Amino acid sequence: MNQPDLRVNLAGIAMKNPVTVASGTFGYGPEYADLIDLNRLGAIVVKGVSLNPCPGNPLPRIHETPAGMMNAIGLQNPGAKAFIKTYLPFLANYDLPVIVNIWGRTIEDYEGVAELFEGEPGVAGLELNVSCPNIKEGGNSFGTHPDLFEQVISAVRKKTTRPLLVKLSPNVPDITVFAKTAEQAGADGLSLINTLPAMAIDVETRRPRLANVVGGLSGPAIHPVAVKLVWEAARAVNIPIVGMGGILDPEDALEFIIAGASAVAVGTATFHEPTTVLRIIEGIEEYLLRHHLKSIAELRGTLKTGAR
Amino acid sequence: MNQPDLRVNLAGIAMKNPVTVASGTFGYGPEYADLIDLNRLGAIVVKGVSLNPCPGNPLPRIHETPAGMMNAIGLQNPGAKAFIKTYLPFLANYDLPVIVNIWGRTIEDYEGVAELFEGEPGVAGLELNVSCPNIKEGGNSFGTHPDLFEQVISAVRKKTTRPLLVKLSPNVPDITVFAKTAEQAGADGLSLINTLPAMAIDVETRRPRLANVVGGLSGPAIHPVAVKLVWEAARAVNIPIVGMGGILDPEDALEFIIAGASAVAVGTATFHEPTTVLRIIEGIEEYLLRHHLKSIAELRGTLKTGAR
Amino acid sequence: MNTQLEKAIIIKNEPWTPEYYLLEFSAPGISQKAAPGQFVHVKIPDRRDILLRRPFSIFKAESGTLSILYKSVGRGTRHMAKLHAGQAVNLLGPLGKGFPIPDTNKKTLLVAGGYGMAALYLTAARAQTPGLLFAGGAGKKDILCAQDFTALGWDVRLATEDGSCGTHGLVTNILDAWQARNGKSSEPELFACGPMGMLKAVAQRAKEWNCTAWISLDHYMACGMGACLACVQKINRDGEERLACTCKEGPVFEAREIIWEES
Amino acid sequence: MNTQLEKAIIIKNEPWTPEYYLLEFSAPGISQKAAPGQFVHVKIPDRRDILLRRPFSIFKAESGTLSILYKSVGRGTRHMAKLHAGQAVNLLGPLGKGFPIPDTNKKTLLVAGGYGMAALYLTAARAQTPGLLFAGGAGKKDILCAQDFTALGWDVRLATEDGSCGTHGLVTNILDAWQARNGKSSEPELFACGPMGMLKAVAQRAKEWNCTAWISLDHYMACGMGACLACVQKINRDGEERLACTCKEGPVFEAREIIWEES
Ligand SMILES: Cc1cc2nc3c(=O)[nH]c(=O)nc-3n(C[C@H](O)[C@H](O)[C@H](O)COP(=O)(O)OP(=O)(O)OC[C@H]3O[C@@H](n4cnc5c(N)ncnc54)[C@H](O)[C@@H]3O)c2cc1C
Ligand SMILES: Cc1cc2nc3c(=O)[nH]c(=O)nc-3n(C[C@H](O)[C@H](O)[C@H](O)COP(=O)(O)OP(=O)(O)OC[C@H]3O[C@@H](n4cnc5c(N)ncnc54)[C@H](O)[C@@H]3O)c2cc1C
Ligand SMILES: Cc1cc2nc3c(=O)[nH]c(=O)nc-3n(C[C@H](O)[C@H](O)[C@H](O)COP(=O)(O)O)c2cc1C
Ligand SMILES: Cc1cc2nc3c(=O)[nH]c(=O)nc-3n(C[C@H](O)[C@H](O)[C@H](O)COP(=O)(O)O)c2cc1C
Ligand code: FES
Ligand code: FES
Repeated sequence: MNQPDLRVNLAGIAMKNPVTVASGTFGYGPEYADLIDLNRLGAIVVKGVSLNPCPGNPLPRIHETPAGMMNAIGLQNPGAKAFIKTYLPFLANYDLPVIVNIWGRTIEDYEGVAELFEGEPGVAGLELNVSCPNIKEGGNSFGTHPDLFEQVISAVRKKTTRPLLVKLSPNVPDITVFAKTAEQAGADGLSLINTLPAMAIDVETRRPRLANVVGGLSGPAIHPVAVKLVWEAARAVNIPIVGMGGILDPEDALEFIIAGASAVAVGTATFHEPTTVLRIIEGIEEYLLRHHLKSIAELRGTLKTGAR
Repeated sequence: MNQPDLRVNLAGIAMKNPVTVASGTFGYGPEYADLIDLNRLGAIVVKGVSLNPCPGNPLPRIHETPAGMMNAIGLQNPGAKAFIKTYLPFLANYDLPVIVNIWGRTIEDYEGVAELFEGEPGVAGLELNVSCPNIKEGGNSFGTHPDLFEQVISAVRKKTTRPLLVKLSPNVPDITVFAKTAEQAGADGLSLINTLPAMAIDVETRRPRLANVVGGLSGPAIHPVAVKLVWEAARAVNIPIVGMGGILDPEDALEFIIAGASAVAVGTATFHEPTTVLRIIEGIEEYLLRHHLKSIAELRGTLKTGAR
Repeated sequence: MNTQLEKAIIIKNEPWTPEYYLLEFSAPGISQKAAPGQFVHVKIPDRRDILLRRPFSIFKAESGTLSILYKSVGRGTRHMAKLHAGQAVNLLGPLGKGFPIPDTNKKTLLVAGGYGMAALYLTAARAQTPGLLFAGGAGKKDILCAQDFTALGWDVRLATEDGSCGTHGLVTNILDAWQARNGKSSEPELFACGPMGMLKAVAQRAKEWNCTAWISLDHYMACGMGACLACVQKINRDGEERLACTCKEGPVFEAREIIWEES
Repeated sequence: MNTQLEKAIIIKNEPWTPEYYLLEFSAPGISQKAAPGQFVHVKIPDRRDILLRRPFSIFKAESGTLSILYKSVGRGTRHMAKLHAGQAVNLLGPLGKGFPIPDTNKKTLLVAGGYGMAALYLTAARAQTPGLLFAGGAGKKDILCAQDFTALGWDVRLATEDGSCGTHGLVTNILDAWQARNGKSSEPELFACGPMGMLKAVAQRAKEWNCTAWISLDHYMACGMGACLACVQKINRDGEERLACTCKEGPVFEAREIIWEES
């Protein structure tokens, strides 16, 4: 039988398959390059980059939870210029669309970093991480306040011609409000979900497990939450969606696609098993073959919710 | 050494220890009474009761997830009158405060069920489940819309003299807004968290795992989310809090207490191991002894967040 | 009620057919109380990510030993297949209302598919007089324990869809054939456990033949104790339509009571 | 880089001291490449709720066999203690930059606490000339493998806080004593692995004695590959202050480079 067509055009980013990696879990490219052939990925989403270097949070930065983990890395990164100098040339060696996850603490920060990447041919698209507090607006998160959310997307949209994905925060009562706002503000696609706000305490010392007190929960524990949000968002907008949150097995990725995602990203599972992303690609292909589907597009958004 | 004092006065409800059960996971009392001595519980919170009987959702109603489960029971219950007739006399045989979890689809529903329990001496308190859509207001959930939320609490407050706990939905960007609103509207205490909205798909059939499509995620998977919300709520209000969500081990319960909860409720873990609630009580006592704490009050809200 | 929690020790856990495993426990408490058609709720040991217990019909229960026949189908049963003798497993049971004692004035007909043969074994073992077992499946591999019934002196009739064993066809075909030949001479009482399609077909027969059929239902369960309402079945009992917990009032219901969902 | 994923087969998993276990694998790939002070990142088998791998220093590595000494302290290591010979365990390694080859112009002094003795063994085994091992702990049970060093011809000096073995006191006391007596005659080179307090004390000595100390740090890790930034340590290298991944640029750093956090 013919191999199914795994290709996806994600908001203008040509992916050879629908599988990428979640920002912050795969570094900037070189980290896993000796274990995993990067040419096999549909795309790479690099760790969040900001205009200026950022030292991140004090240690401990991670804590394991049942079927999940919490992190409060604090978006440590070398800054956009160092990223461009150190990592873009490395990534240029691969046949691999590079999606740069960007963030800031003010709208100007976001604009600045988006602008910097305009001149970089090695960048296929931008992913806007809006789960940061706006330090000018009293620390309200860009990702959970509709006004700030709209403003930051509109601002960045004016500064970039690249495909622009907006990464949604799961921490809202109605994801469709944010999905639609992003679409209207000019987003070319959505990524979801980011981590769930969480906390853990060492009861012996009565101290938080993370130096930052609060962190983001990821991993299989949150997968059912992510599937629900992807399904709701996919029905609310006409732009493509990258589904992520807790993918460990191919079935987890397929759930996102059936719920309406065009692509998926593997995050925390890479720490468990670095080859997960490859196993997901293979598993999706095997599934399409077994179900006689000619392309991934034939599977997308085909959830049957009618009477049983 | 002396036994530590485990007693808690929860908004006027005298509990012999800080451990109760989460609504919907322990039935109405008789179900587990042959396996567990109900007299050992700090209180019982019964399955949600509405003014009229409710048939609940079609099957399947549950689905297991990594370190968690989803349910969409649909609040099946025999109605308040049948509950009063069948279960209150049974519960009267025990030295056990009975907290009745109530819900409705309109404000009038809520008022009606609260009023019904006014005449019942066997009821120690009410727990208001606000995670239901208001059918009159276009299906907006009482629990995530501040206005509806305030209205339903104020309305019920007028109808009941009993200690009134309000059970918060986790699905909001800022729990302190709802915690404070509840306090101002007359709540005597808060319960949190309810389940996280979630969804799962059978990729072979491409059907939702639950007939209701969407369900609520519970179990250890959500514990770190719950701890964060309890901690935030506890610092925002002066009324006591019942912490719940994913308790499996005594440490999980202790985290809630250190984060500021006055009591805790064991939910999904009862399905895994029916005696969990007893093991939690014993574990808390053992911890207090080991840490030379004379009472549970000495532990409450003692999280140390200062420099390490 | 005599449900208890018991720390059972595995005596044996081994392949029984190409697809099923026999798991034998030392469980003096539960095995002594077990009645035909009841089940145990098994906590998957060492796997705290697998929160829910798994329900399995009690196959045999005698002199302190309890056994189940299970098929490895998902993450819980796959893990069960790795357990070995000497390990402790926490059981909750016996649970549910099983099959009644067969009416000696009637002809006892057991109808089984899949694990149904295990679920019906104790009914046969404890019946006063042997009856007939009609068992079916897709193929030979689905016939679990015909020899155990034969050893009890029961008349075992088999049917497989691929014809690899017994009559070629559905188990209801051979049941119908029996009825056509013997239905007039003796009133049957049916006891059925198996896939939903088979159960519905048996209930249909009971209606047509105007006889009693006891049907064991298989719904997803969380608590097993009637507390969570995961497993309800709409029934009509004493003229009242209501939802009954399969785990507590079932898994066995009289066919007439069951209000089947359309599907 | 020569890090690989390897399906290692357990040869042996048995108590080594009252608190530590020896876990020996057949792992031809990683064992061949392993250098002193490197570690492996162990996937806990059969426990998908335990997502993160666990880092353990490589104890011995020869002829295809790799071993670690681990203490059962939490849910991962508790599960490891249940593994048995023949089981497969996925290892990621060898990871990190370990200890350099001891400078033969200096006196090689190893300083160990807890699992530090395991982490330092290969340094001793592969050193050109034997040096001294100073090992300490709360009590005798914390002295892991003195005999392995003695067998290599190393001079082993022990100290325990309860005096149950060796000198009564801290390991730094016996180190100081040595230095007071021999510090003038030969320049020491220190290699240390153990609890944070001990490491800081050793770094302090290195500063006072103006000698080189190689310090192996123990931070929580997720990826082990320099990708997640969970494990960073602030260092000053070549005049530049920056955050280095302990898993990749460490776990071993020169004491002078390390910028210790206040605590
Ligand atoms: C009263 C009763 C008696 C049973 N007796 C037997 C028996 O004797 N032998 C046997 O092989 N099987 C029996 N089953 C079915 C058995 O419970 C399931 O095959 C088993 O739970 C599957 O678990 P899993 O983890 O491998 O599958 P998964 O699909 O991973 O399970 C996920 C969840 O779905 C539930 N589930 C999946 N399939 C079923 C099913 N068919 N019925 C109920 N719940 C299910 C599981 O319990 C679990 O909660 C019985 C079921 C019931 C309700
Ligand atoms: C480079 C390195 C080498 C090590 N070598 C050894 C060794 O040879 N022998 C040995 O017994 N131990 C060693 N450790 C410590 C060992 O990794 C931890 O004891 C182990 O991870 C605890 O796992 P757990 O699941 O039992 O504990 P849990 O407390 O349940 O673990 C929860 C999480 O915290 C992490 N964690 C807990 N304690 C530590 C710790 N001390 N250091 C780092 N992470 C921790 C775990 O890895 C896991 O992610 C080493 C640590 C590092 C960083
Ligand atoms: C260690 C770690 C670091 C992360 N860093 C970022 C980041 O820099 N930017 C971002 O948008 N998301 C970041 N995330 C979130 C992930 O990209 C992803 O949205 C989330 O982890 C859910 O997917 P998962 O469950 O598969 O890990 C990070 C997650 C982890 C675990
Ligand atoms: C099967 C099931 C039924 C529930 N029914 C109710 C209910 O009727 N009313 C309510 O307020 N919460 C209900 N809940 C939510 C629980 O009370 C609790 O808030 C939630 O499960 C989190 O706790 P846990 O993780 O310990 O289960 C139900 C939960 C489950 C699993
Ligand atoms: S399984 Fe909980 S009520 Fe039947
Ligand atoms: S553990 Fe991930 S960077 Fe070191």
